[in-house]
Amino acid sequence: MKARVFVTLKTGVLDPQGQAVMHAAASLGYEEVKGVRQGKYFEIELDSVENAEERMKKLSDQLLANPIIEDFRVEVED
Amino acid sequence: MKARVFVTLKTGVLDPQGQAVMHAAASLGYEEVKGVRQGKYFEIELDSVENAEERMKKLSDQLLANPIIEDFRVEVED
Amino acid sequence: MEEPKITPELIREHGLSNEEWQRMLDILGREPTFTELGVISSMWSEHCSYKSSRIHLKKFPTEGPQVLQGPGENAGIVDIGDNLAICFKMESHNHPSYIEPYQGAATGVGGILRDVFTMGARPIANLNSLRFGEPDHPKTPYLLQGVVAGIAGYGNCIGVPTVGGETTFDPSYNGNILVNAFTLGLVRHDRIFRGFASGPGNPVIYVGAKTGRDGIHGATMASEEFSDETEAKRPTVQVGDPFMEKLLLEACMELFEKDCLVGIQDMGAVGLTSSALEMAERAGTGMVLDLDKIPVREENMTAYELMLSESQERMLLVAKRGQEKQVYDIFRKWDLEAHEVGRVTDDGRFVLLYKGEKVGDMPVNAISDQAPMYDRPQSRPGWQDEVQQLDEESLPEPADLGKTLLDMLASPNLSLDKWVWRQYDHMVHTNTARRPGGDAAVVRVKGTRKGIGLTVDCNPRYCYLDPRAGAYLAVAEAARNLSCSGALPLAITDCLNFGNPEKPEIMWQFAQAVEGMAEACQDFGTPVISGNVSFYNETDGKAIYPTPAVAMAGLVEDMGHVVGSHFEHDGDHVLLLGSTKGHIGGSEYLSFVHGKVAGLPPKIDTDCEKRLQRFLRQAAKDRLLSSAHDISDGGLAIALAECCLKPEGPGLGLVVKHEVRARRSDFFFFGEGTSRAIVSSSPESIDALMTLAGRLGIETAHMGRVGGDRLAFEPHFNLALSDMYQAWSSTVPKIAGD
Amino acid sequence: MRCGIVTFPGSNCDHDCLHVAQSVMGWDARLIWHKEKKLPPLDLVILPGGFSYGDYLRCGAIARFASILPAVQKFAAKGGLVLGICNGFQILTEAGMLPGKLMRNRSLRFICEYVNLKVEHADSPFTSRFQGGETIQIPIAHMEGNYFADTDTLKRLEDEGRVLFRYCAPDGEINAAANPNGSQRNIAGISNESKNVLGMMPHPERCSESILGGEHGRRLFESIQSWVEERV
Ligand SMILES: Nc1ncnc2c1ncn2[C@@H]1O[C@H](COP(=O)(O)OP(=O)(O)O)[C@@H](O)[C@H]1O
Ligand SMILES: [Mg+2]
Repeated sequence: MKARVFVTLKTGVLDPQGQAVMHAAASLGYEEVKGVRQGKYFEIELDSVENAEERMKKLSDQLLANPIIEDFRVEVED
Repeated sequence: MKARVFVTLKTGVLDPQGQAVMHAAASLGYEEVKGVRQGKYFEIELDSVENAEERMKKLSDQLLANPIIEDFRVEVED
Repeated sequence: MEEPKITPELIREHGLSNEEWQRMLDILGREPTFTELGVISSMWSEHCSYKSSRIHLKKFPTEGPQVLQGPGENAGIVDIGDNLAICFKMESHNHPSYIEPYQGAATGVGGILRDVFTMGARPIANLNSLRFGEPDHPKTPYLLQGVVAGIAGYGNCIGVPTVGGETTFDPSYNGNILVNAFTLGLVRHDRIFRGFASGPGNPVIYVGAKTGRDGIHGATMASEEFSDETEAKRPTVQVGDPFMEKLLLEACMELFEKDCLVGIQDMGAVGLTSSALEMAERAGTGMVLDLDKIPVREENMTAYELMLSESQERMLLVAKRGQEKQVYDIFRKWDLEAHEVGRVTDDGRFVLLYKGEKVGDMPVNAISDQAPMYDRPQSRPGWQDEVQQLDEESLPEPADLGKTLLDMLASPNLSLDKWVWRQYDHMVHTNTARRPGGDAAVVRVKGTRKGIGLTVDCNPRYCYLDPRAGAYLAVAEAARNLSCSGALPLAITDCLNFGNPEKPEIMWQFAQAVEGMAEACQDFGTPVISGNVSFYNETDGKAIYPTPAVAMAGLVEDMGHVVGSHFEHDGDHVLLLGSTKGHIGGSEYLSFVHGKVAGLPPKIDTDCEKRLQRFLRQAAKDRLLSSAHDISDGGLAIALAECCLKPEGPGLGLVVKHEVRARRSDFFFFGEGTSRAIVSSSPESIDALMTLAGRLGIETAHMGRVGGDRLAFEPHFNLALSDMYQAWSSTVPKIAGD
Repeated sequence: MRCGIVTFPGSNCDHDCLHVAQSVMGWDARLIWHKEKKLPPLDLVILPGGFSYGDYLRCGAIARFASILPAVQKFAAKGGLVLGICNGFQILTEAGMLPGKLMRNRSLRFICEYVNLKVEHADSPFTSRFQGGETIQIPIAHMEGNYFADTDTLKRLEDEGRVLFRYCAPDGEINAAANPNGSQRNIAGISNESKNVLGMMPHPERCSESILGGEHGRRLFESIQSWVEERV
């Protein structure tokens, strides 16, 4: 099994990294770029378990994301 | 328009962050976790342009990923 | 946008008492607008108005020939000669660091840096004082890791060395950690800037990061139901951007070299509100702000939010009309935003315009003149007498003092905290002559022979047992630490961390501590030039130990005089200075080995302490010392161990030839008296050193000669330095979970 | 001896390098703003340490697009000496002037401390004042110093004698315990093929004066000076 977890900053939370990337993109001539938010992306190899999705959600909440400033989304596939 | 870029470490490149996550997951009792690779995830707001996907691929290659150690994948949606 | 109606609930949610509300009505002569309610109530909050503490802080000595700027500005300033001055302040970021340790600590560092460079000073050193809960508390590893990484993340990135601090653990901080951050900067006398909005007509310029809804606090969450926002929870955690602040710092430094600036102030607590109001108030002027001009990061922000946002990395400046272009040019060079958002007026009013409406019109002076000030009731806690009792005889005497010494070395509060400061870049700027791990850090001042000694100290156990004595001793110890390194103490800044001031017992602790600190500052000639008060450090009705942290800066006239705290040369003579009385009350030994926090803190003979300190500085100046280390937490045995052990590994040993002169040997080794130090001196210098000691009336005892790889005090203990180092260096990484 | 030190937004060690160049070495040294497009006549360009662009995205990833970089590349191509220290090393790898990449430290923590380094080759412009095989002490201060390159690259670096510094034990032994950050083969500093470009994680400018507790770094600057002086 495989899980993918996307961790992103909550709306409204300052994202200095995303801003730096946006400015760099603009100065490289990518003027169409209007906003960048940088997040984290985890690819997780799993032994087959029941309620894998639920467990990965719990793991994300506990470990992968900082719930005070971040949201996350989990995808599990067999 | 919106683009999503996923940047992941190439196979064979050591991933200290992913390893740390894996160990932490194990010590929290997530024994099903067999491997973790940590990557980056960008959400990009775009003005509508032609060949957006191509341009975002070029941006990823130039800036968002370092081809020595990283691969990337781009998704563009309207 | 329609502003919400002022209701009794709204008033209460803004933390206003009836009397304060009435006062607000009197000042305005009408009901406030919603924005005005936010502005005035936040200026009258404890955090901004110091309403519970102001009356006490007046007791601090704040003047002296060396003081160029005392409390009242963003940071205080002290002369060091050569047309140079040092500017410093300490500030708490306790609550935010508990909520989100990384960002809380990081933005704490960012905030104190801005307070210093807004004065025109380039930051050259950071310190921090950290208090965590007990090591076994489930949150401690997470908080420790996050706070340290946050301080490192911000300080390292902006490139200011973090050269010292303290890290301790105690159950009293389980629910309320303390994160106190200190910054010291260097400034030329003719380049000191202050937060003045002078000269009606002058432009008010906003520089730095855009404004978001960061950190709009509790009471103000009331606004949520009135806004168009749909998202469920509004983030209030501020995220720091040290890169932005680095650019801001460099741009401001360039600006200070030009002749176009009238006044400048960072946007700290309550952001634009306090910086604008304070600048106008100091200058006796008024100000009009056009809030439509504020650069924003989020959509649909209200005037209320713009005024109260605590987004980081922003400054407000007032330029000379006609010279603005210089400001804009410099900020453009650094790729930063700068916008004229208002102007200085002469009518003493603070006027806020937004979307074609006047959303606020308040009298500047009245808001500060009429700010509430309370002399809150105090009473000595009923338990105070009881905790001061200690039946020393009932304490079992350890069978093996060598083992006790190893245990003590491995105790959370005495063990090596290199795990912490290894994460701080403590060498950038290439000035750090004495790195972390000694009594005081010393940074040189390039272009002169001088250096600055820095230390931060407080023993919260002493302050709990006797707040007045504890605060006094914190100042005395700081001065002793500086003297050991050869620096002359100049002035202090402080962070007064206490519980809920509305409780008479807490208020008593506070008042006592302030008095003790004031007296000590008088005695040691170190005025208070800045500081900060943090109240309400309580969880479930249980307050932290009173923790008045003291950070002191001192002057080293010649960097050639600096003395370190570890033994340096084989064959050097080792002297114990001062008398060892075996005082055990409040000691680390009593707490760690016997599990008791009881008794009274050690007594201090001020005259004797000052003589010792004078001796240490004179001996340093005469180059008679190879090392000097003060004896504090853990007593004589721990101090000896610290002379032998270096942060990077075992150093040089010592076989002590000396007798135990106390009722009990454990009290002798681990008792914590004041006015003591261990020094080492070369065979060529020892006679001169003894002569100097005789002249100043310093009690000395010869302890032996430096050498070997053991620390021995027969027949009590004889330990290999490698074993001691092992014990000493393993604990903090373990607590952190590494 | 003419030395230029590039200031990127977020450079922190530019003034430290300037201090060593001017006050310790007595060189004619100056700062060069990243927005410049040309270099003045120089013998040495230093890309200093710090956090260019906050080290956001990847260390050095944004700085490599600085306007000044093509000029630095041209300078190097003509044989000019380029020294990248810490963030400067990271920028050199991102810009492709040196192979490999500096990854997050194995411990995931920032590390600031003195380390032991083995000087592998004393025949480069940067190391002539050291003995080959000598152990020296220079501080590191970084979060991303974990050197990575593919096997072929590593082999080429070794074969061509381009690994100039390795983390080692006090006795000079190269082992895992002496590796602070997880770098492959304990690599702390490498040069380009023609040996005129050096990237290193340790900070020689931080130990070039006795008052700072170490002077080994100064020998690196002295090596550069004697190399340049021999050539004029
Ligand atoms: N305990 C204290 N001792 C001395 N001065 C203090 C103390 N607490 C606050 N001050 C002074 O009061 C003023 C306001 O402090 P503060 O609100 O923390 O400033 P800022 O808003 O710049 O962070 C400052 O000049 C500060 O130095
Ligand atoms: Mg301030």
